[in-house]
Amino acid sequence: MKDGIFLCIAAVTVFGALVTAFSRSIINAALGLLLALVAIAGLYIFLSADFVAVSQILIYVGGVMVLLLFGIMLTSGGDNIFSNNPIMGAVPATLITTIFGLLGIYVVNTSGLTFYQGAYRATTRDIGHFLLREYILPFELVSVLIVVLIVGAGVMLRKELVIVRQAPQKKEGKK
Amino acid sequence: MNFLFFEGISQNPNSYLILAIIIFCAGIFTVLTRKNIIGILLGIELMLNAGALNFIAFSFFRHESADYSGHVFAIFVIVLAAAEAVVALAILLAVYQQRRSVSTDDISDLKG
Amino acid sequence: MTQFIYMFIFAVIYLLSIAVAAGFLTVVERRIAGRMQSRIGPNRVGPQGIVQWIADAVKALQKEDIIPTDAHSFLFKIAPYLVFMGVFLTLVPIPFGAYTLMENLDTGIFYVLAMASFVVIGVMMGGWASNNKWSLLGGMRSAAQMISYEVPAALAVFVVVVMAGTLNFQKIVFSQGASPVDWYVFRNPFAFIAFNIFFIAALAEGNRVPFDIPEAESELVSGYNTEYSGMRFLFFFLAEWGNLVVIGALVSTLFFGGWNFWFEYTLEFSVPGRYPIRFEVLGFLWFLFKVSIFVFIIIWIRWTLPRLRIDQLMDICWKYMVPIGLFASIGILLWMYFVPEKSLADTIMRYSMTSFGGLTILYFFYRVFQNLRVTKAKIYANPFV
Amino acid sequence: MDQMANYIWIIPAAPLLGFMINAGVSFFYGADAPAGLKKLSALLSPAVILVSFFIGLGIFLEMLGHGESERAVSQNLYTWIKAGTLEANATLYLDQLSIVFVLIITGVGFLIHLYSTGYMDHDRSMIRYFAYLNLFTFAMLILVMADNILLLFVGWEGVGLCSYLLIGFWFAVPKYASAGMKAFIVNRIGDFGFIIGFFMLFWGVFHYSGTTNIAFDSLKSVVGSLPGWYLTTISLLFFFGATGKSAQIPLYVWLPDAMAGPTPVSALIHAATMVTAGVYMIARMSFIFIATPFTLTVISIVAALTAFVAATIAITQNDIKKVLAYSTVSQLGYMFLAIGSGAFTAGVFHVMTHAFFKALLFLGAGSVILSAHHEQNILLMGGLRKKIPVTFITFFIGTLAIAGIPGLSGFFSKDEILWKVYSTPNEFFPELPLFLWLTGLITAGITSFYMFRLLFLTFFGKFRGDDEEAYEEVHESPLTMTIPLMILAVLSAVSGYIGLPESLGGQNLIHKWLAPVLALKEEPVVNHEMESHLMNLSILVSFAGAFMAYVLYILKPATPGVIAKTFAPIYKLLYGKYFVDEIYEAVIVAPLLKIRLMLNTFDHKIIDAFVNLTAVVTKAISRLHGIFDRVFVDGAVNNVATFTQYQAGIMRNLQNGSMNRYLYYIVGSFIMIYVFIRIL
Repeated sequence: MKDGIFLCIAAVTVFGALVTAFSRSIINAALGLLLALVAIAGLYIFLSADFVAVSQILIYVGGVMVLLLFGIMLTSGGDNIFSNNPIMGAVPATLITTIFGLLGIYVVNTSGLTFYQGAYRATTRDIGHFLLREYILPFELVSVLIVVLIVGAGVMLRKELVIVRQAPQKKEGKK
Repeated sequence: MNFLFFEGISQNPNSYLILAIIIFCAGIFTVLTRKNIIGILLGIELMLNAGALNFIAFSFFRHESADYSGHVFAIFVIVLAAAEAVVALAILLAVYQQRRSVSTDDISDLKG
Repeated sequence: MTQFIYMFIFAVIYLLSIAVAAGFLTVVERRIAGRMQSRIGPNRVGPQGIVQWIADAVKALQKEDIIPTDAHSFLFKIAPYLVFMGVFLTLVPIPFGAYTLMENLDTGIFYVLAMASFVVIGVMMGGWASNNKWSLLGGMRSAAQMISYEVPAALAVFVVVVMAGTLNFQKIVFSQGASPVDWYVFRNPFAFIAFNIFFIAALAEGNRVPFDIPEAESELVSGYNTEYSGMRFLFFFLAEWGNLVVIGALVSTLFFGGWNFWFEYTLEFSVPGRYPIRFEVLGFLWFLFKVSIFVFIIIWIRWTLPRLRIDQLMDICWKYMVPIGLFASIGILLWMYFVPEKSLADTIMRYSMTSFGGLTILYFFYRVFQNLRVTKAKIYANPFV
Repeated sequence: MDQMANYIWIIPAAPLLGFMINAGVSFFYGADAPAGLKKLSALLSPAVILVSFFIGLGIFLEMLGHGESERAVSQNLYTWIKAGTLEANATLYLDQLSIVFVLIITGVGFLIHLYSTGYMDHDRSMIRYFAYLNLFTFAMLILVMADNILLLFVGWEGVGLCSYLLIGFWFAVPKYASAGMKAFIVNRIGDFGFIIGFFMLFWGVFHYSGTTNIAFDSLKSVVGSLPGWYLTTISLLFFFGATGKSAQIPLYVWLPDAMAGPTPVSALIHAATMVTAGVYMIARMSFIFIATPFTLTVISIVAALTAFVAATIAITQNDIKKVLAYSTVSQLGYMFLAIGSGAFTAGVFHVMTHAFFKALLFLGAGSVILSAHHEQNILLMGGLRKKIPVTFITFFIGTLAIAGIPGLSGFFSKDEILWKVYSTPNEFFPELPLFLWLTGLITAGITSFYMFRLLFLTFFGKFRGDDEEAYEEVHESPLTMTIPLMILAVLSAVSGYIGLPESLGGQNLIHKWLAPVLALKEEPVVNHEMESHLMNLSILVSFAGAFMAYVLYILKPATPGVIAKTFAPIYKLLYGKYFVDEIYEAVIVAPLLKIRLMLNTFDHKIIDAFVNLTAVVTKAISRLHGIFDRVFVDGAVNNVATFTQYQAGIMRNLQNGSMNRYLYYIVGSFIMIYVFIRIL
């Protein structure tokens, strides 16, 4: 049963990832990504990481995906939204991706790491302790980063800073 | 080939690692083939998630007792991914306001 | 395997009850609206029109399922389910009694906040997929509004989490007591501020008046659900009124003691068999009572206050509620540090705030009856007309 | 140390302060200063001089209380120049010689400042005038108080500058302005000798004794190690400098022209103080001059000639100030006569008495000029004694003093000089003292004659002006002008008694006061009987001169014209001032101008040709360079650029601006790194 559910979720993940990779429509790609992200959150639950799973949904679905959808909607005019995500150079990309995948599988097979049987554990409290004890410095740095981010994003999108450049006129043939 | 290392697929670390590789490869393919910058961003998100999945998997399988460093790293990855998405989209919108395009072909002024 | 079957059965029961509750609430709201506007409201179908909602549902199911031309059909179809899913999933960890809950999640309230984001996606998708500029605007506004108001809501929740020391709903309920003195809302001023912020933010997140900008009829026809009809519209509908229940349940659980009813419960009662079934029933009813009070208040607000403008909405969020929320979350830390529980200051503060709250309610009723006396108006308090 | 000696610095500082304030006001307001500021300036400028005078007087009184060798005081202000081992300090130094000059400068200076407040009352640029006057006082004080020869030179040049500024004070009149320039240029000629002199002195002192200290005290002790010929050269050059400043032959020509300035300036600068700077300088460096008998002989001859020539010119002059100017030159000749005989004390004594009576005469002349509405020709005056009695009396006393009438100061100092000249033997020409004495005696007679001529023509007889109205309007000067006259008259009358010669039973106080600091020749000859005889002779000569003047200008006023006609060539020679200016014009100036033209031609023809040739050659060379540049250097540079561009063309493919390409690079290199690390 568990394996079955796992396989379903894994299949959904792979399906979402493949949609992201191969869809010609940017909005479908984004939806594929959304599917993959939610499914990965499900995988996290298999790995006893419910807090991370919830974080994943909160941040990716509630934040990043909304932002990406905003971005798509703001930058895609009219009808071409379904076909403005062209795929080019598929052959070399496939080649490189295949090489990378084979390499990864090779590494997984030859890693020689020892693994233990994992078990479900309540994690929230312990993650809090880790964050505020061992990883307090990166934690604070992330907060600084986010402040910088807020300010930076705000400054970047201020109207008066944006210089609207005239679209280059197509030159008529010289007579 | 020790693909099925432990009993049960859901309890086998390699299944998670292989899944992560697949997601990562999908991400690489997306990144390499897209001309739309948002498409590239989507690929990057996929790759980051593959990495986070690896972190969680190793945290689950590599320790006899509880150790949540992997979780913490996964959270950092998620947060940084969000940050990166925000900055990237801000830049993207600024570029779009200037050039009315988000294709990498049109944003190639920086030539050697 | 049996575990999953049980889970499935529970899920179906939840789904049905939320549908029934939401449908029933539509009738209730229309009745209340009628009373407030000096009219009767639906009263034909069934006694006092109480099964009106069934008639509506049947009508909606029979309608033609229209998908506009040039709409992105897949997204158009999936959007209402996403919205409904977002609302329905939030019910999973909310405890209606000591046992009456789906899953006692360790990440409880955090999970609820996360699931709410599906609503955002769904609303956006629906608005965008309709290929209608009003819908698109509604969806955009809705997304912006919901994401913005998640911040003060999270800050208010932070206050409660700090006081309880856990994210788990059951533990939050246990750490409060049955009597109003033990409720978090009357524990200290910061929690009271947090309650207000959370309530307002929840209204905004649920797109309720005065924050129903995304579906403002006079501006956007009907917002993101303009193009929807029939069954799909019903899902948006269900989600909206289910959201009322969720808001009421969250507020009751977080700030008003949840299902704790007169008795001092401890964690030991949570062991199966140690807990009498009558307590469970009484607690459930008590919880429902609290929820219906808040639902009534929300409906009341809807028919009382005018709608805000979009810029006012954002101003309220970012210029007032977020700073106040930050103030409250820092203040609660200091309070927890300097005023230990059961200390004299803590006790005095609890009792004084509780009595202040009670006196406020009493004063409200006094003013109501005073006004009635002065204006010599008749009160039609009988709901069964 | 004494109390007052700490305040030496105030003596020059006070006039400097006055100068700064006046100059600031003048600079700010120009010629349009408000009347209040003018009054303030007229109050301030004499006051600062008075301060200096009182400080000097205090120091003098303190000096009196000390022994002969302990009277010198000095104050080091700061190190002025420090170059290698040479060190020139700005040190103020006061000894018996300096204090006499300080008192003359500040005392007479104060009176003249006071007089100026009346004399310049109506001038627009009065504040500027006082600024110059204060600056002059400052420079003069620096000159006499200098501790070393360099600082002395600062004062020396400073007074020259002020003299120039004041002669040309009314610079709007071209004649006056050119007179100022003439004074300056002639002085520069003298200064040239002076500069070479003290460069040689430095070098010589350093070369022969190794000393680099240039203070006078130090020089005095090392001068003996210099060879005689070298020292003689130096002293001749110094004397040449002194002839410029003190108006001796051949450089006296500027002094009569200097009368273009305001009359008080003539009194202060060109009679009382600045022109005696040469005397002071030689007296200060008497230790050099006393060691060079040849120079002393030259000085004697030049001085005697100057005295005689100037006196003869003065006979025929009609301008009241010109007469006094030539008289000044003549009297300066007397002073140098004394120096030439090694009688420095007598020279300084005459400086002092001359300062009093010549200042008196000039101021009196100024008073007359002012009274007579700026008329300076004595032939157009006459009979003024009734109109301006105070001026007349004081002028009369001054005339008596300069003429050598017994009992007045001029008599004593002049007779002292004549006796010293007579009694001092000369090493080169044994008869020279006698001739010098005779010249001096005759000059004394002439002096008496022309001074009384001036007096009679001005104050006696009838008014010879154009109309009676002008005569009626003649009036006495204000008190600010007459009080200085009266004070100076008293001083002219009595100051001689501090140098009362021993032959008359006096103490000769001034000699005793100065002797310790001045190098003197061997012990003076004491022969009171001979001295008395000579004195009687000189009295006789003076009275003779005065009588002749009385006869010619009071009794028979027509006679001078007859005499002039009879001896017309001589008269013309004298009236034309021996045509010295014309000779200078012909001998020096005209050749100089011709040389200038020649040099100009030389410049245009020869030097320019050289320059042009150089240019042509340079052009040709640069052509060659250009070809080399274009072919080889540019070729190399261009080849480097082409090569770089070629390489860049290959490398730029790495950066073609396409994001996808970059991503390929990233992933590809990642794979390669991984392969290298994990597999290889």
